[in-house]
Amino acid sequence: MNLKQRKLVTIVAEAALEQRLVRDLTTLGAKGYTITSAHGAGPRNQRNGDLEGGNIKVEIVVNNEVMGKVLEFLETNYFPHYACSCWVSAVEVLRDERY
Amino acid sequence: MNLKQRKLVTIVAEAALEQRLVRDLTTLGAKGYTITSAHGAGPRNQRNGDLEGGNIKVEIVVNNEVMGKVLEFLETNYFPHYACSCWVSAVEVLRDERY
Amino acid sequence: MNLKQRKLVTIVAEAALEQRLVRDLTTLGAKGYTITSAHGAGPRNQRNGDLEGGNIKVEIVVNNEVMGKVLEFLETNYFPHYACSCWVSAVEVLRDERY
Amino acid sequence: MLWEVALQNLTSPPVLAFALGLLAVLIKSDLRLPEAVYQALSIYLLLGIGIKGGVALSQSSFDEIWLPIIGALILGILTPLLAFKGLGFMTKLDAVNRGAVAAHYGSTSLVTFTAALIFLEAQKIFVEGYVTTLLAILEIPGIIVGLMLASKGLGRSVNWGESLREVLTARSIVLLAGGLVLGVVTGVNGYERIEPFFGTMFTGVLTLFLLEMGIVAGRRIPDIKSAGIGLVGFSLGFPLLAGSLGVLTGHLTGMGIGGSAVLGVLTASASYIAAPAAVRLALPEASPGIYLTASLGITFPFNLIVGIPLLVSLSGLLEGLGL
Amino acid sequence: MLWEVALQNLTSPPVLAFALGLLAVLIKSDLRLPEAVYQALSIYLLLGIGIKGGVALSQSSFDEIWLPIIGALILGILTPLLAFKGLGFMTKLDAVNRGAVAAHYGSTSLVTFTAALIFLEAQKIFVEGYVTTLLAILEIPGIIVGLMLASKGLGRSVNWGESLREVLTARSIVLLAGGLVLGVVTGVNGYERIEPFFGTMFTGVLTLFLLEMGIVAGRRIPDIKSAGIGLVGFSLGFPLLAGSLGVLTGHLTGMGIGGSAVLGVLTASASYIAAPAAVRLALPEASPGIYLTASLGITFPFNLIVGIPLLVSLSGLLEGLGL
Amino acid sequence: MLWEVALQNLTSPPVLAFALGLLAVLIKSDLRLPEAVYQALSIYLLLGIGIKGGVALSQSSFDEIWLPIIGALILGILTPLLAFKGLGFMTKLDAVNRGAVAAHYGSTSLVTFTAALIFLEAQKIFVEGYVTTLLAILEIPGIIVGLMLASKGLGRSVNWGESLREVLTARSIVLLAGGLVLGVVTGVNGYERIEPFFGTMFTGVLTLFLLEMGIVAGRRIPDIKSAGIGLVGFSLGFPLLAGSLGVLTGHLTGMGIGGSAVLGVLTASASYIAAPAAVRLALPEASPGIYLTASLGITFPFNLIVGIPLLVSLSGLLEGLGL
Ligand SMILES: Nc1ncnc2c1ncn2[C@@H]1O[C@H](COP(=O)(O)O)[C@@H](O)[C@H]1O
Ligand SMILES: Nc1ncnc2c1ncn2[C@@H]1O[C@H](COP(=O)(O)O)[C@@H](O)[C@H]1O
Ligand SMILES: Nc1ncnc2c1ncn2[C@@H]1O[C@H](COP(=O)(O)O)[C@@H](O)[C@H]1O
Ligand code: NA
Ligand code: NA
Ligand code: NA
Repeated sequence: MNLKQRKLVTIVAEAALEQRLVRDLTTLGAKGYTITSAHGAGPRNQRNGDLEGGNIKVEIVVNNEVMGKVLEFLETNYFPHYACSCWVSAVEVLRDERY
Repeated sequence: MNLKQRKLVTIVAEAALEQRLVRDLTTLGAKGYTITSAHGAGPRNQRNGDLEGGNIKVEIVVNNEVMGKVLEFLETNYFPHYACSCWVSAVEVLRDERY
Repeated sequence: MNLKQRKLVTIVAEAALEQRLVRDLTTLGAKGYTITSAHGAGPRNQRNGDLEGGNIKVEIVVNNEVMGKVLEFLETNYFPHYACSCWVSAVEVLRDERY
Repeated sequence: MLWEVALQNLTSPPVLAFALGLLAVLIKSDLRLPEAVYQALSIYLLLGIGIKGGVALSQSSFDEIWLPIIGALILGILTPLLAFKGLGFMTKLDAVNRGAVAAHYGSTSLVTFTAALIFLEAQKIFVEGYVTTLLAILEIPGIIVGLMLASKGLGRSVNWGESLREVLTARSIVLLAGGLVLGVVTGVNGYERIEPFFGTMFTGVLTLFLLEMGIVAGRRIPDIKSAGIGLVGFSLGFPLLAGSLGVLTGHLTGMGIGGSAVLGVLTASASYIAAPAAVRLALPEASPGIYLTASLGITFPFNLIVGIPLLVSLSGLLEGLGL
Repeated sequence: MLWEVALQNLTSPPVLAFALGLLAVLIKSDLRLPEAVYQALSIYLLLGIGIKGGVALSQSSFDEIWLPIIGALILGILTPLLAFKGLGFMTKLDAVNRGAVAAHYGSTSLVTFTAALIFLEAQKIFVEGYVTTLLAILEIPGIIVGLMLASKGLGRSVNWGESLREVLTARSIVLLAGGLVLGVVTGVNGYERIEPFFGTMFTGVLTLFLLEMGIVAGRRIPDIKSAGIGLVGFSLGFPLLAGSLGVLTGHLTGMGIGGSAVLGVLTASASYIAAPAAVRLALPEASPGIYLTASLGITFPFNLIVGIPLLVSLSGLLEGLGL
Repeated sequence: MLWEVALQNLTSPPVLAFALGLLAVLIKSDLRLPEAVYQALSIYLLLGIGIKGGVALSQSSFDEIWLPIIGALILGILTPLLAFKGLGFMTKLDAVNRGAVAAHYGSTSLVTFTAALIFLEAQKIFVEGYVTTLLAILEIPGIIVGLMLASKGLGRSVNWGESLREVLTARSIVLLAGGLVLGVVTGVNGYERIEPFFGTMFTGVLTLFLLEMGIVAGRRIPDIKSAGIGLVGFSLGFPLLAGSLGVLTGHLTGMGIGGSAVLGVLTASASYIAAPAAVRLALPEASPGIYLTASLGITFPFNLIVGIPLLVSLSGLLEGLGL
């Protein structure tokens, strides 16, 4: 089997941000994304979510370059203002041209 | 603590495939699976999902052998026809006899 | 970019345990958690879930020490009695003071 | 006559929807109500039943209800004790599992109760409004007695405070008891405004709910085989025994045909919402494969189809005897 | 007169809600019904339509329905064959995709059917109760014929057993057929209790559902451009052709203005619930971008707005001709 | 008399359900409506209110509504300005947070509005049908004014085009405005068919919704302590001030007791659906812990229980004064 290395970036954020986040991630080079509804709490925990649909968990499988851009972008545009968590892990994929 | 190495295979596919996918994965040797509802987009993005429940995200923790079989099976039977993403990561478990 | 190593602990358990599990994880030192609704099956598969909301998937990003405590705690208090799966993977985070 | 009555029950939309759900499982259809909708329907049913009971209660005098309430309390303690004993005779289950099952039969099933009300209404038999109060009263003691019986078989000590808190603050109890108080406070006038939603729609919503219950019960069928003949016998026989006791108690405490029949059905029915949740949390050592199969897989459909018409007939009979 | 009728259709709440849904997509609003609610509404609609049809069927005599049933069966086989041929003329699609589209037009659209019923009711035109039976009958054969036509273009053999099982146990079929049986068994008396829920609420719930359908259809609009002029022409022309055939069949098999018009609408309408699910599973090689765009993106709104009033008028005309 | 009226409000099912929700949080119950159901209920309420308003509007003449509309527009701009100033006096909040709060009080609360309608209906006080138009008109300007006030305190420039688009295409606005248009177009005749769903069911559905609102508001209670006495004072005092202004405006623009009272309630109420969503996106620097606690945790229950009966009484008083 011919598995290739990629990064899985997981972003948990307020559901109201969905449209924006998807637009931004796509612009930054993510070729796809998967979203699930979630709820939770964190150290900041100053949220609006109760009324507007809790959190979303966005997962993107990307290469290192896009990962770098995404993290940088989040650091500037999301982390300071929004309830937002993010972590990265190493994954392997077949069909690497898709990711 | 006695942690053992396993693989986490994540499959995102059209929700209509749930019954089939579960059956196939079980047959191939997965001892369990966890499913969450999801939606998303990808490079193929030629989907039916709007009407029939979006995507599902299926996660299975398996050993290397089962992982190999699952990936091969997906490559033959799912990737060519269905909106379907898949990635693999390394995980550790207690109670390895369960996975 | 300044990425730090953390552990992502994923716990799949009966939905009825949500309140308890969140309380326990927080007590053990998790600074945050993310929960999604899930369903599934496993080798034990002796569940109540049909009527009371299926499973939940709880994800916590923690340091090694908290991970150790959480796994130990699960081993004593959850694994023997409840339908409950758990796996751990390595992740990287920015803003490590949050996790 | 009894046959006619039973047939009318069998061909009512809720019972037929239950059968449709069973069938859907048998033919391996992927039909399922979404989890969120199932939750919403139970909230609707619990709150609605509670409110209607409260409104009826606000119309009742203390004189007529104190005896039935005491009767219900006694039944709530007696039923799980009887079930625990009965299981000792009929099955080889250990004390923990016997206690768990007893908790279920000591508590009640909202849907069975509702089906009985609809059945009696179709028969044009009057039912005392305060029966919902009895439902609420019977909901909890049985669970606690069952847990206590089970705890004797445990090798560990039980955190009773925590368990009690969990039982008393469970969704179903809050909705039922809260609805009761809401109904009492708002009274007939306030209820009028929400009657179209909580009253007129009720049977229709219940039909949808029973479709899902049929699916859930259907998934339990494979477990019945492994349950053992003793447990199956218990799940069929105990409802009739306990139910008769309930009907008798109803008549002895001054209730009419309808009210006594409902008290019988309440006693006969086994919980599958409040009790499983409580037992699962407080008594994880007990096997859901046992208590859910008995209460939901066997007793629930049995009562829906056989138990209700039988207990109504018995109630008529006892009334005829001048009780 | 036709214009008046069309206007009344256009300004009915369900059609307006559909337009609102389209608009919401156009202005890029994030409005969407949650998935679980969409599922619940379709379950409600399918079961409700089934039950009502069953109740009406229980009032019909075999004499009046056997001819229309045979007519429907013939239409169910003929329509996909015609569609397959027509697509061969009008588009460059391969056999697999033509078969897939044919499966959709061979089957029917529940919501279009319902909109027609509501339209006719508003026009105070009598509709034979057993038309829902015809809906149920027309649901499946067209899909199977379509799949068979497509399979000729496949390089692989098809697992017919599995595919048939999936078609027959699909949620929508179980609910529709199950509802029919439930309605027949429970009859007018049983239905009375659930009429407020499944009957009185119906148009309101449909309005909400069509809001979502508008959103879903709206998201298909970009695909229409890439569909090609041939497919667009087919999606607009075929419903009128097949619909006229359906109206004619209705009159020839002895149905009145209303029933014939409904049969016409059924034939004209293309499935977007049962057929896509079946085709997706049995025929993954076919492109949803083609069959869903045609059936849901073009034919569905076209029928809702133009097809229904036109076919009703045609039915009136044919009746006038003494057919 | 005022007391009697207040009591009737307090014992109405929706208000009691709100209290039950609060209580459920206090006793740490896990009761919660599923997210999807909460969404569905708000869609139902928004669309239903919109449609009913539209139908009523289609019955109104331009002569009677142009003055109230201008009055509402003025209130929509004035209220957030007043709130911004008032917060400057009473709290130590920075301009960003003051602007955010002002946006909430400048906009309106659908549920408070609805509760007022139900209250007035129970009092048999006539309400002009076009008040829903006023609701829709008051929904947006206040948010924009609030955002503009806040932007002066920001260290960055604001993307106004994007923000405006987000405000105007938000779910709640699309449903409310879309519903209004739908109602106007379909008129009394079309509405008749969906009245059982959107009309008769309304109070019942609202009761369920307020149960959830009680839970959500209850979870805000801990935040009230940290809000500071100034903010609490504002959240209690401002609704009365702004509400009185609204009632006065109503009478001055020619509305009756009912309509003026509703305009007062609209002005008194603070948004917790449209405004938070908009503010969160356009003004992430503002703290939801401040604006949601004020609008949802304090002002909402205050209006529900105290504000509505008070403003209705005031309106009666002003009418008595010949205004
Ligand atoms: N340590 C963590 N592990 C998993 N999820 C987290 C963690 N911290 C925060 N989250 C998620 O991120 C969301 C935002 O966190 P916060 O910005 O701290 O409110 C929370 O609601 C959680 O869902
Ligand atoms: N790069 C990606 N990262 C995360 N999820 C993806 C990615 N690409 C595709 N997906 C998911 O896989 C599904 C199928 O992709 P596709 O076959 O390209 O339509 C999409 O709907 C997404 O949910
Ligand atoms: N190998 C596995 N991979 C993924 N999820 C699993 C696995 N085994 C069990 N699970 C999840 O854990 C839950 C509890 O498992 P069990 O205790 O075996 O009933 C199941 O319902 C699944 O959701
Ligand atoms: Na009982
Ligand atoms: Na057709
Ligand atoms: Na206001």
